[in-house]
Amino acid sequence: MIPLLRGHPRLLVGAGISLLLALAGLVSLVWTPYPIEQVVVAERFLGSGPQHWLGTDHLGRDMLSLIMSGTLTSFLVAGLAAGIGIGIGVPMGLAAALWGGWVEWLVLRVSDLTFAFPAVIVAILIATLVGPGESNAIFAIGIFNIPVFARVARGGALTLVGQDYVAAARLAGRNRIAIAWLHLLPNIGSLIIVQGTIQLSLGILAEAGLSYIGLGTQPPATSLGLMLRDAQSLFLIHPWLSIVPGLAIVVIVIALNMAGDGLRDALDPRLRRQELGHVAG
Amino acid sequence: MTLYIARRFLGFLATLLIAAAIIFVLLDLLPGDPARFILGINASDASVAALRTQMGLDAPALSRFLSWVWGVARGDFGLSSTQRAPVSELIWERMAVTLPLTLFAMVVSMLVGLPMGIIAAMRRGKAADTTLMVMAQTGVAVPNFWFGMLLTLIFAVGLRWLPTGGFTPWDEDAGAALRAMVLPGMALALPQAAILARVMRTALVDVAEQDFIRTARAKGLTRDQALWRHGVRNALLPVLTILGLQFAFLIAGTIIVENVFYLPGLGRLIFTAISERDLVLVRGATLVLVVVVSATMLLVDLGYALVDPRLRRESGR
Amino acid sequence: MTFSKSLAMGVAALVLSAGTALAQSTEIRIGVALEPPALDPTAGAAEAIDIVVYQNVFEGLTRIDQTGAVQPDLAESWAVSDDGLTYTFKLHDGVTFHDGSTFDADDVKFTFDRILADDSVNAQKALYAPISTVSVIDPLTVEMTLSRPDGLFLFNLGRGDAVIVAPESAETNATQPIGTGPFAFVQWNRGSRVMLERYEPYWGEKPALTKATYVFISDTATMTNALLAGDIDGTNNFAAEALPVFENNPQFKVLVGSTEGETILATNNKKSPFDNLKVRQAMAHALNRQEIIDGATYGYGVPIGTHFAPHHPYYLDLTDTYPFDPEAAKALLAEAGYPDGFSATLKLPPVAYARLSGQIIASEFAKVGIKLELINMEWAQWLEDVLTNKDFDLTIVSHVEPFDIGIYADPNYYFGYDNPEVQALNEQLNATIDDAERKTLAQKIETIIAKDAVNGYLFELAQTGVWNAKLEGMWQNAPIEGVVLRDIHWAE
Amino acid sequence: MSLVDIKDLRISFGQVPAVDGVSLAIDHGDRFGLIGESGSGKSLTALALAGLLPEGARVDGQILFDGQPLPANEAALARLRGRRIGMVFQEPMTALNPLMRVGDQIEESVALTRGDASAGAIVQLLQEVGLDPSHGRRYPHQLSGGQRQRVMIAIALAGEPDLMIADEPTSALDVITQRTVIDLIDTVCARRGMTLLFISHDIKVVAALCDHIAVMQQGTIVEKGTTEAVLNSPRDGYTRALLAASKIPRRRAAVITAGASVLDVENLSRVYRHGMWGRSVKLRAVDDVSFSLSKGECVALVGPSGCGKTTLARMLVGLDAPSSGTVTLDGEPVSPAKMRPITRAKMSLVFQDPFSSFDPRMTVERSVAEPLHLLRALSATEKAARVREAVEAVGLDVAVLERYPHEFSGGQRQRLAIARALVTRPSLVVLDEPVSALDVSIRGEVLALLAGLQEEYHLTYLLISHDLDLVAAVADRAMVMEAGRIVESGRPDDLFARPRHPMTRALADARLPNPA
Repeated sequence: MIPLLRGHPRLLVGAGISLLLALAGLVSLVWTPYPIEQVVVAERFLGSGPQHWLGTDHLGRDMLSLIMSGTLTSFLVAGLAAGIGIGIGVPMGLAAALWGGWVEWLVLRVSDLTFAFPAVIVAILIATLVGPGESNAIFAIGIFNIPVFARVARGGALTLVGQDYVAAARLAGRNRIAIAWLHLLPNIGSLIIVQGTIQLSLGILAEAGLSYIGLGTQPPATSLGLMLRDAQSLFLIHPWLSIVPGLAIVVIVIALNMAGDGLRDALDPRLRRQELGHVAG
Repeated sequence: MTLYIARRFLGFLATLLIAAAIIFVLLDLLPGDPARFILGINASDASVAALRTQMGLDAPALSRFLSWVWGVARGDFGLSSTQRAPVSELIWERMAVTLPLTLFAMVVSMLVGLPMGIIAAMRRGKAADTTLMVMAQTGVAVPNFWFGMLLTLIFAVGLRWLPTGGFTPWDEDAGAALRAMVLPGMALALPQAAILARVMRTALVDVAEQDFIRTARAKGLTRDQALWRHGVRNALLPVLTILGLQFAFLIAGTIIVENVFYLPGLGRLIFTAISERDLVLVRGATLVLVVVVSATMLLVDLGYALVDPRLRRESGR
Repeated sequence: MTFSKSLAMGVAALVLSAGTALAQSTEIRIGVALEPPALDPTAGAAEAIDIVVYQNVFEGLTRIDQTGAVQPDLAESWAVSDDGLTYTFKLHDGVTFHDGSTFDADDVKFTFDRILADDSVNAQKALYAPISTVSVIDPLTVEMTLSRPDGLFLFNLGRGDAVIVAPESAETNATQPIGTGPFAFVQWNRGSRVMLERYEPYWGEKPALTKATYVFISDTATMTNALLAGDIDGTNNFAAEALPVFENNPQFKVLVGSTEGETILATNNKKSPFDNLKVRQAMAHALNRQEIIDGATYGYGVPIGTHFAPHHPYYLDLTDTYPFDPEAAKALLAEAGYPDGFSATLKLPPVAYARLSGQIIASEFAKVGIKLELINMEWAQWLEDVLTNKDFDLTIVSHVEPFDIGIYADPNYYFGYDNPEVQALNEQLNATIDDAERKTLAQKIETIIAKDAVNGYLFELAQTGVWNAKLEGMWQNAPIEGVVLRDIHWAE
Repeated sequence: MSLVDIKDLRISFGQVPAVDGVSLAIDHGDRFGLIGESGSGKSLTALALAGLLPEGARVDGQILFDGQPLPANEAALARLRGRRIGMVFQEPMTALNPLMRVGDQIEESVALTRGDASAGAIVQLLQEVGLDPSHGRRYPHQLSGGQRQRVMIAIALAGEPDLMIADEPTSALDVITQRTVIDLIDTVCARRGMTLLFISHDIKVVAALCDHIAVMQQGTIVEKGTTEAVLNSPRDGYTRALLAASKIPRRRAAVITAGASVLDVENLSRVYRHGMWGRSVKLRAVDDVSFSLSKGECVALVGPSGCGKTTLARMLVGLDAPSSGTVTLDGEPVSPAKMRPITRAKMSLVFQDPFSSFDPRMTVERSVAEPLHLLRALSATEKAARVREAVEAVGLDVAVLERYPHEFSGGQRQRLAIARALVTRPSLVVLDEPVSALDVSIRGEVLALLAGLQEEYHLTYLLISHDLDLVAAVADRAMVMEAGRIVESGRPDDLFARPRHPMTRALADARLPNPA
């Protein structure tokens, strides 16, 4: 991996910041400066100071702890949603590329269907079925990720299905599933990772959107989106309360996108050369 | 070509039918009884039951689904239980806000995003490229309800150029209605413009390496002329697919922006209708939304075939 | 704090310098958080309906004034028989509905027959159950006989649920409200606004305003901007957390008043461990009312010790029955057999005061060992779980119906309190007319339900209105649901 | 004073010099050939002359065009390119704008140089390059490779250039189209008296067209001179090796054990259907083909591109299912669906493009061992032994097994492909254009390897190729295919000496004379 990083500053910076923030989130599982459920109304709206580096929120909770655990929830929601997208979308895409015909027609219709249901509508429907919460946001955003990964996987696989080594594998008696697992998946892996970082950043924004209309993470848990919503009405009185989570979201999303772009450049040349192949001369 | 259209249209209809079934089943499972919601805390169980039968909520599910679908085919979405008005009328009222808003946002995002992408690609690696792409990166990263708030504070509260929100119907005062579109439209357009700029740039950079660009330069065109005359049109193909997806993002985004600018849009209609358990209204509105998004994607696919002659003759996938 | 203060001032200054748009002297635009599902107050319980139409579009035989007292309205005067069972109402002459049809005794009979019918969808049907007959003596006289004396009868006739409707327009009132009030309905752009205009041939004293528009804005930050930008002239109930923006702003005036909303930590008395009195007493000791008020409503709200509105003459201050004392709470829990506490669920409806106080209470209870799991719900789901199925441990809700202590006499009401002594006292209270006697009875009930700690009595929901400084005539308190436009006018 | 005068040209990317001190001069009306293998820098030199080098290339030395140095600013350089130089590139499939009608692309070139873009000019250009005016309305994807290359030439001629640069214009075409395009360039340059710079890795093509030749190796010119001088008395060692490699050694006639037929094909055909129910168009890719191969034989399948030889090959190895007819190997049926692994292990296919026949993410060992998946009976150690044996049989060191495909040259990869084909010890090996993607110098080694393996393991080869010299040298028997049917078969020397079927005659006529 190291040569990969050296050549691409954007990847280094992007991945670095994202990992750092994700780490801060993970730490919050074990330790946060103050427990986030601890409400001390008397100490609310404190500016940044020795005890509370980032001050306190409208319920007196420590902002730094909230940001840490909020970052964790945002990453968790976006990560699992991307996981759903990959887990279901990629096999669909590969099946579409390998079997073609009505399988492909079905996969395309299913992805049209999932696109047609904007994530927010799905979130609203599920929220009323199961009740709002992280799991609801994960599921709603996850559904929206499925067609994205299906398209990427199908696109990538289509260019590879025509390659001779796939024909050679069929000649060696490999069935379609073995070919998908042994030959197609490893070769579209980098495409999936790059798309993964992008969907991760979109997932964090989507979670913020869902929290804004009250369907994402629910108190006492917190997420960056929820913090932003709670602070929105106090914008003119305590702007600090919405600037901190807002900036956190912007920094994470930019970092993830930079990591995604850097990864695409780092992996792309190798991907492009072997993909096209070229005749001597 | 007709084969291509026929296959895609068939797919479109199939998607709608399945979508209708999913919407119906999902909503039927919703907990919470619409009648209880209307009559509130102290109403007696008897009057709640009376209202339920009045609204026909006790008939078997399948017959309700079939009658609903048959009604929708005839344009009759049924009567909204909470608002006693035909659902189609309610939806049309709200569509008069959501559709123009989404189109306004699409146009703005194209006018801003595409040129940004083209210039960045033309000046690849130079200062203009990096600055534009940094702007695009931040544009994507800012949550649109936060950006909406900022826009309101500056242009509505501060400078008083535009209203903070609300909507006067088109027939009453088209000027005011248009002004009510500007800020929400901008808030919606920003992230989409940023995405468009990035996609356009990548597409144009890829196209610039194609052989036919080198042929164009060999004909006597400079690098920029070759890119402009031959590159841009070819780069529009991948951009076109993103436009189809963006419409789905935009429709979803409007629900959030409608809250920030208190617009009577389709999204909020669905949102309030669900919390009031107005199943008939939710079903109709969600289906309309699904139809609009699918129709756009169908149009984009057909547009794709129009732009790319290679798809025209064979039966495309 | 300094940075934020200056920002708020800065924005306010901006507003000043931009010069307030010259508000039309006889028009008003009022911001409201919730849009009504429909506009017929006799066929729906939502408070949002009354806010738009009560005493503006529709009128009842009597009406409730700013102090909560009963005033004559369509009924000019009335006579009550000695046994309190027969009421004869003298109706105003020359009154017309907005569609021009005349108002007379037949309309009154139609209205109450409709409320009492079997298939009636009136939300408060139970309140009017005592009415046995409604008979038309002559076009301007109506006689009603009760099955039993009812101390609140005249008050209940003044509620939104009992406004007089005409047979011709009753069915379409939900979308085309036709009443006798000073303002006629113009149009309703769903999701956006409702427009009313002055009804010129109004029988009573003509209001100052000629045009009133209710604008529906659910987001607090947006409401703040709309007020600052002058897109709306005021709002009857503004989120407390954002008040500082307007408190020291000469452009605006903040009206702080009380409502009939007793905010309680409703406890499921039929479910263990809440059926154990000691557990309920422990919980009462664990509640720090002042911290909840500061945190949830930013200090606006009056602590209450029982289920009664403080501004009401019958109110008894019982807040010190179980003062805030975590140690006592722990001791009581130990006595009750829960030395290391227990865990329970707290179901919260989608309103700010409930969601915020829920988090504060969870934190307070955690200190005495009671571990609460917060479950946030939509209204419809809350109604079904808590109201219909009684499937809950604890919940937080504000009962905004006026004078509703009677719910503690109903054993199958959602918090499941069954005390024969209270049921008897309540029976007696309803049957007495004499004010002094009613006061002592009411206070007896208040004391018992306080001692029994049936629910955690938190605070009386305050009403914090924000209006343009030049507006006058708005109600300070909210003894009944509604925003009455009758007395509102621009200062100059 | 020469038209083109390049003095000490140096082109480098970063520190790596791709062209290192090239000097050459081309006089007016001269036909100059530039020969070299891939990576020799010949294309870069041409691109530098036209100012079309990719970004990031550092150029030193001097290029004079008609006595003047190439203008620095882009606009002036573009005008010069348009008016004075015409270029034709190698890959016809991607050289034209897919979204524009070819007529419009020609018109753009005419308008740029002569100002008026009259319809007549375009029709005249189309006819000059042997295309029908109606082709002008078509899109690139509606034309064959050969037709597209003609459009490219029309575009190059539009500006009536003084110099025509042709960079490998025919290497992507099949032999018949190749010959027609070469003849076209020859007549056009003669008629217009244009100077020609022709770049190729194929000596026969350059010899047929050019008066002067320069040979490039690793970025430098190793030999320059008239065509006769360079071909008949090459001074430089590399040139001599190149010339020797282009003559394919004749193989000894195979000893055929009579009667034992390995593969039997009866009335095989494959039909593709286009369009919806009613108006479907039937395309008969393979039309009622029957033949059989006996053990140890090397049979060639020859024909122009699009004649169905690859479709036939895929059916023979059971990759595609035939519409009708049967294929049997040693008596066992062959078809993608019902075919026992043992039968499949008895045959294998070597692909044309060495770069796309190996999974980049798999080590050489796993790729070569993959066909052993068919022989479940073998134990792991037996399989490992087989893999080593196969790799050594193709003359490679066992150490290659741990490395990845992208670390090998084209020639080495083709050897590994052959090793993979042998690992299951098949009786029939189908070779689909095995050497056409390789540099001339390596072709000889690979062919020699194939011949050796055939003898050692009594393999039967079915060789698919459009290179008649290769077929004549290597194959015992050749079958000529046209539009899905086998039109003629027999010993290659007899076929090409006395062709009976018009297609065989066309193939024979398209052969370029062997230099010296």
